[in-house]
Amino acid sequence: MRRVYMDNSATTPVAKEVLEEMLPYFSERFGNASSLHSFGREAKLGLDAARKRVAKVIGAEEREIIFTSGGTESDNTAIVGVAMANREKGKHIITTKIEHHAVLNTCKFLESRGFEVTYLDVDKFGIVKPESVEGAIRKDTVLVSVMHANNEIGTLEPIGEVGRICREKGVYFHTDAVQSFGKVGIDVDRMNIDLLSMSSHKIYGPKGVGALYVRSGVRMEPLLYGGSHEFRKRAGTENVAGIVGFGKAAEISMKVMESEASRLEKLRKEMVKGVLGIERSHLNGHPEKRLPGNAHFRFDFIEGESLVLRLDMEGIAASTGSACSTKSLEPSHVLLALGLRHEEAHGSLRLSMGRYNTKEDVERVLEVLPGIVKDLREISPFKKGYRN
Amino acid sequence: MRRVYMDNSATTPVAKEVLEEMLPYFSERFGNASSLHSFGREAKLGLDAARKRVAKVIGAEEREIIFTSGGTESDNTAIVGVAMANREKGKHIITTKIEHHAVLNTCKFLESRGFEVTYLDVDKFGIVKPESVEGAIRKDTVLVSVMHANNEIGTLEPIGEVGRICREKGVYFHTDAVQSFGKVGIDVDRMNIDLLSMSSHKIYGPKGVGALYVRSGVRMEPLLYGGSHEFRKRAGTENVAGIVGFGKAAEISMKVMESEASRLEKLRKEMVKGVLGIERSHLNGHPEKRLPGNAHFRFDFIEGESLVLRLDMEGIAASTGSACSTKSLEPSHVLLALGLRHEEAHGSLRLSMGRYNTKEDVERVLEVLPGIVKDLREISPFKKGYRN
Amino acid sequence: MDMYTEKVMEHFRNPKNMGVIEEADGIGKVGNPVCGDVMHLYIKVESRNGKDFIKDVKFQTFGCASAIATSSVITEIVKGMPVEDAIKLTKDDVIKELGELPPQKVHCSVLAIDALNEALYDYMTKRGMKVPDVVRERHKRLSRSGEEHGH
Amino acid sequence: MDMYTEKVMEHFRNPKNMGVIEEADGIGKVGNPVCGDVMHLYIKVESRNGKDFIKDVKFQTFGCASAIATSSVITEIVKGMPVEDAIKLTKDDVIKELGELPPQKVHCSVLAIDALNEALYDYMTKRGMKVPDVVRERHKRLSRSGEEHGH
Ligand SMILES: Cc1ncc(COP(=O)(O)O)c(C=O)c1O
Ligand SMILES: Cc1ncc(COP(=O)(O)O)c(C=O)c1O
Repeated sequence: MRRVYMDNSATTPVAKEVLEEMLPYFSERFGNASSLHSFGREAKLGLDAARKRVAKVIGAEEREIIFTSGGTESDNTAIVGVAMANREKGKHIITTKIEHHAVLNTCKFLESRGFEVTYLDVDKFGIVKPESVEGAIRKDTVLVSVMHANNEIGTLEPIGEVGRICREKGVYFHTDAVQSFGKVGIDVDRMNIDLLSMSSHKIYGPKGVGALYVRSGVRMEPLLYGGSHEFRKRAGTENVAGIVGFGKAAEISMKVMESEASRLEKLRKEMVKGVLGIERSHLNGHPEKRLPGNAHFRFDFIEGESLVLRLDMEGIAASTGSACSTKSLEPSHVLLALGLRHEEAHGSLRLSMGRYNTKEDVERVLEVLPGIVKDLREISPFKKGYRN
Repeated sequence: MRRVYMDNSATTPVAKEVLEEMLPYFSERFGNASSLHSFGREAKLGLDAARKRVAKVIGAEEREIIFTSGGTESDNTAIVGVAMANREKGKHIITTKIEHHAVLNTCKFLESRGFEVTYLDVDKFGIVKPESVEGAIRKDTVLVSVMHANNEIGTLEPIGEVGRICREKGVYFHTDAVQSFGKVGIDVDRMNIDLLSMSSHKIYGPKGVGALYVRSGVRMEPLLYGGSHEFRKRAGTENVAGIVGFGKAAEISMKVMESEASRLEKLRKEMVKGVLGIERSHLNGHPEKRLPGNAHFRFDFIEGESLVLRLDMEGIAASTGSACSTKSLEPSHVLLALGLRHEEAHGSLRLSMGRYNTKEDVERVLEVLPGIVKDLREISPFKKGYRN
Repeated sequence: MDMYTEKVMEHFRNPKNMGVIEEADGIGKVGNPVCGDVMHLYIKVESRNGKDFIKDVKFQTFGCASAIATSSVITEIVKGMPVEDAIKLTKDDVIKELGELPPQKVHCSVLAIDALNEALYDYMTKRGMKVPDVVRERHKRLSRSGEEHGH
Repeated sequence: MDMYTEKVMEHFRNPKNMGVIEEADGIGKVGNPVCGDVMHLYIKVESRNGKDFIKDVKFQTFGCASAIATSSVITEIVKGMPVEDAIKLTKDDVIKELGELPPQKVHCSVLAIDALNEALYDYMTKRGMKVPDVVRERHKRLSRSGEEHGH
């Protein structure tokens, strides 16, 4: 059966060029980048080149890039690191209700340590109002964390404006750009970003690698203690092969960013048009201000997991929202924050398209999806409306 | 020039069989292990198989293995996680003066958070006395952390006895087994170990992957918050390819453990015999109770970095001690803990042999080392003794 | 390990006995769309030699794969079963039939048992029969809180 | 970026002017084995047309690659140089000659300047010459603490 992968927001395959660039670093240029000898120096060269490539995508300096084990570690490091290093100034943090769990659960952890967190509302498209950030900033606010692109519904947040407000108020601004990095233009200076999280496996690089941008001069504690790696901001023997792959993936993403964005937008529009042809289906998120490849729907009277598994039986890989929450019973916190009712939030489907998706993939989904929705509605007790 | 890699304690090349097993997970079985669809399930299968393999090496249950980004993260998670989760019981931790910085600096961090840490002395071979652990345990002690094998001098610690004491006293016992895992037999039950750190890149697996064994029932907070990965003990999309590689590396290590140990011990003895033929050279660490492949020396009147760089000029990769501290000016804390004077501690050389080293490698080192030592002593103002 | 056993997936792929029995003798409706699962169970009962048998059974379910699979499997288990035996079924019978359910999905098997209970209760009270204690107790618990169904 | 520049490695590989001048006019000994670097600098001075020149210079060094390289390079810089110019040298002259030094190794260049200073001080006081302020100050600082040499 022809398989169609439409879950590029969960993760992506490693690009051929990326893997090729990584390969020599496993068994030949395998040295520890901290070692003095030639094996170590070869590894260090790979590390430095990758740092340059990643920095370039967001307009940063090389020494402002810290490599981590992924987006989750980057988020944790930024939030815990800044909160703890600046707790003399205050213990208040501002974020939104639609952040990834790597941000939300880290904030919850800080609440258990005496911090106070404001979770800002979003509108029905999932957009946070910059004025609400402004209104929430207090004297004791040490950090604002607003994501760039939401991982479920794809909505793009006005981080440039949020950044400007934070700079004016003298508060550090972190953005989780795991979903947007390499897909949407970012300039840390123009957008007044102090800390920014990235992850390699969302842009056709290997899993287990990420980076955190930390503007020079930002006060931050490390999360991992040990040797003096990564400018003393993140200890641990560097994952050289992985980092080299991430660097290459970042470079490619930047090169194809514009052409891919317009190509994926076209595919998405086709997908949205086709899916909304199914009765009682709805698009979640903003119709325009969203990641190019993200299409997120809900279907009345049926439940998302069934939908995903039925699509899987047809060889189509999709998701209900974020991969991390697939095994939880809770409906998505993001959909609830949009104002959807629980029963509506249960019927969601995310089709996230990426570099290797084609028009044929979209057509294939549109060919099988209506029948599956119909089938599941057949089994459903709610053919005409929710009632018990 | 023929290159000889003798820095296997710093890191190792990825074994051919390991890389082969990893390859399909980059671009084919690339799914997010948390995803419901077939791509996700394929990844999950790889993850589960690796967990089984790693667990087997130390006699653990699968659910007691948490994959991390490396030894440093494992050490940090164990120490911070247990300390924070049990701080109602007490705020005292016991460790030794010769731990890796991933343990020592994490303990220092906890000191800044109100914990009290006892750093135990070691004897001149680097061995900690079990009685000193027993004597240091107090009512408010929540954790004892004693490494299994020292990364610089290779000394093996009596962790079985330490474990027994901790179990009797009802105190959690963590051991940093990054250097011994897969090289020396470990049984977490027999040795009464509650937490144990491992790292893939020390056993011919990829960098950026490690694991932490956490005995069922041990109270520990996570270090990374986010999705509900790794039994809710470590968030972040799993590095499936890396973990699969680590699993394979663990399996191979177990299979060849005994034969490699005796082969490396032979090489080491040859090396030690040859090197001690150089006048005013000394072996550091215990003559017998040490990692099979670790040979660690010091040479009067010369400095370690010069030695390493001169060996590098001859194509021989070695180190002064731990890779992480190569760029620091401080003499090794381990050597000082043995009772060596600063000037003695500066003249150290670690030759750590591994799976790919041969008799010829040892011979090559013994061919060039005496001349280099002689040369450096020529330049040294201390030809006859230290004086200023 | 896959999340679901092959048996669960089989029932999910090809659910048995789905639909409505228009003139049902008993109907059981449990679950809540807010929680993501709702199950409706319809039974038709027949008496033979003074013994009640479940002659026919159908379901409608809104929910995840395991909710659908447990619905399907409970209909297969009870079809043709004496009512007195059906009363004694527990979630473990459902799980055993499916091989295994992931821990966070065990509540689906409870839901299926609850739906059966409600259909039996409905049938018995409509007929003016004496309702056995176990069925009555379960019914009381379920009607106390429409939202609680075991998780 | 490699830790050391090619120039540093060149001097490390083939250090110039190593050894002892038996009948030196000035000897400078700085550093401390406890800290891992010790430098001994020997100079031979010659007067020509009323001007003092460093005619010959040799070193002995215990230390890392950059300590050895800076020792070698300082001997190259000062060999044949008028004493009045040698006095004015700073660590930046050493670093410039080597291209660059890693931040944690900059102290080695200070060490080399210190050794030169001490050799010049030794030479001047032995000859009963007036010691310029800059040399005297540096000497004072160095003799106050044998262990401090810039890091
Ligand atoms: C918005 C967002 N933040 C953080 C993460 C976590 O990144 P990682 O999976 O690399 O830990 C993800 C993806 O999982 C994400 O989509
Ligand atoms: C004893 C010991 N502990 C911890 C570590 C840290 O492990 P990693 O490099 O995987 O972070 C190392 C090696 O660097 C080590 O030798």
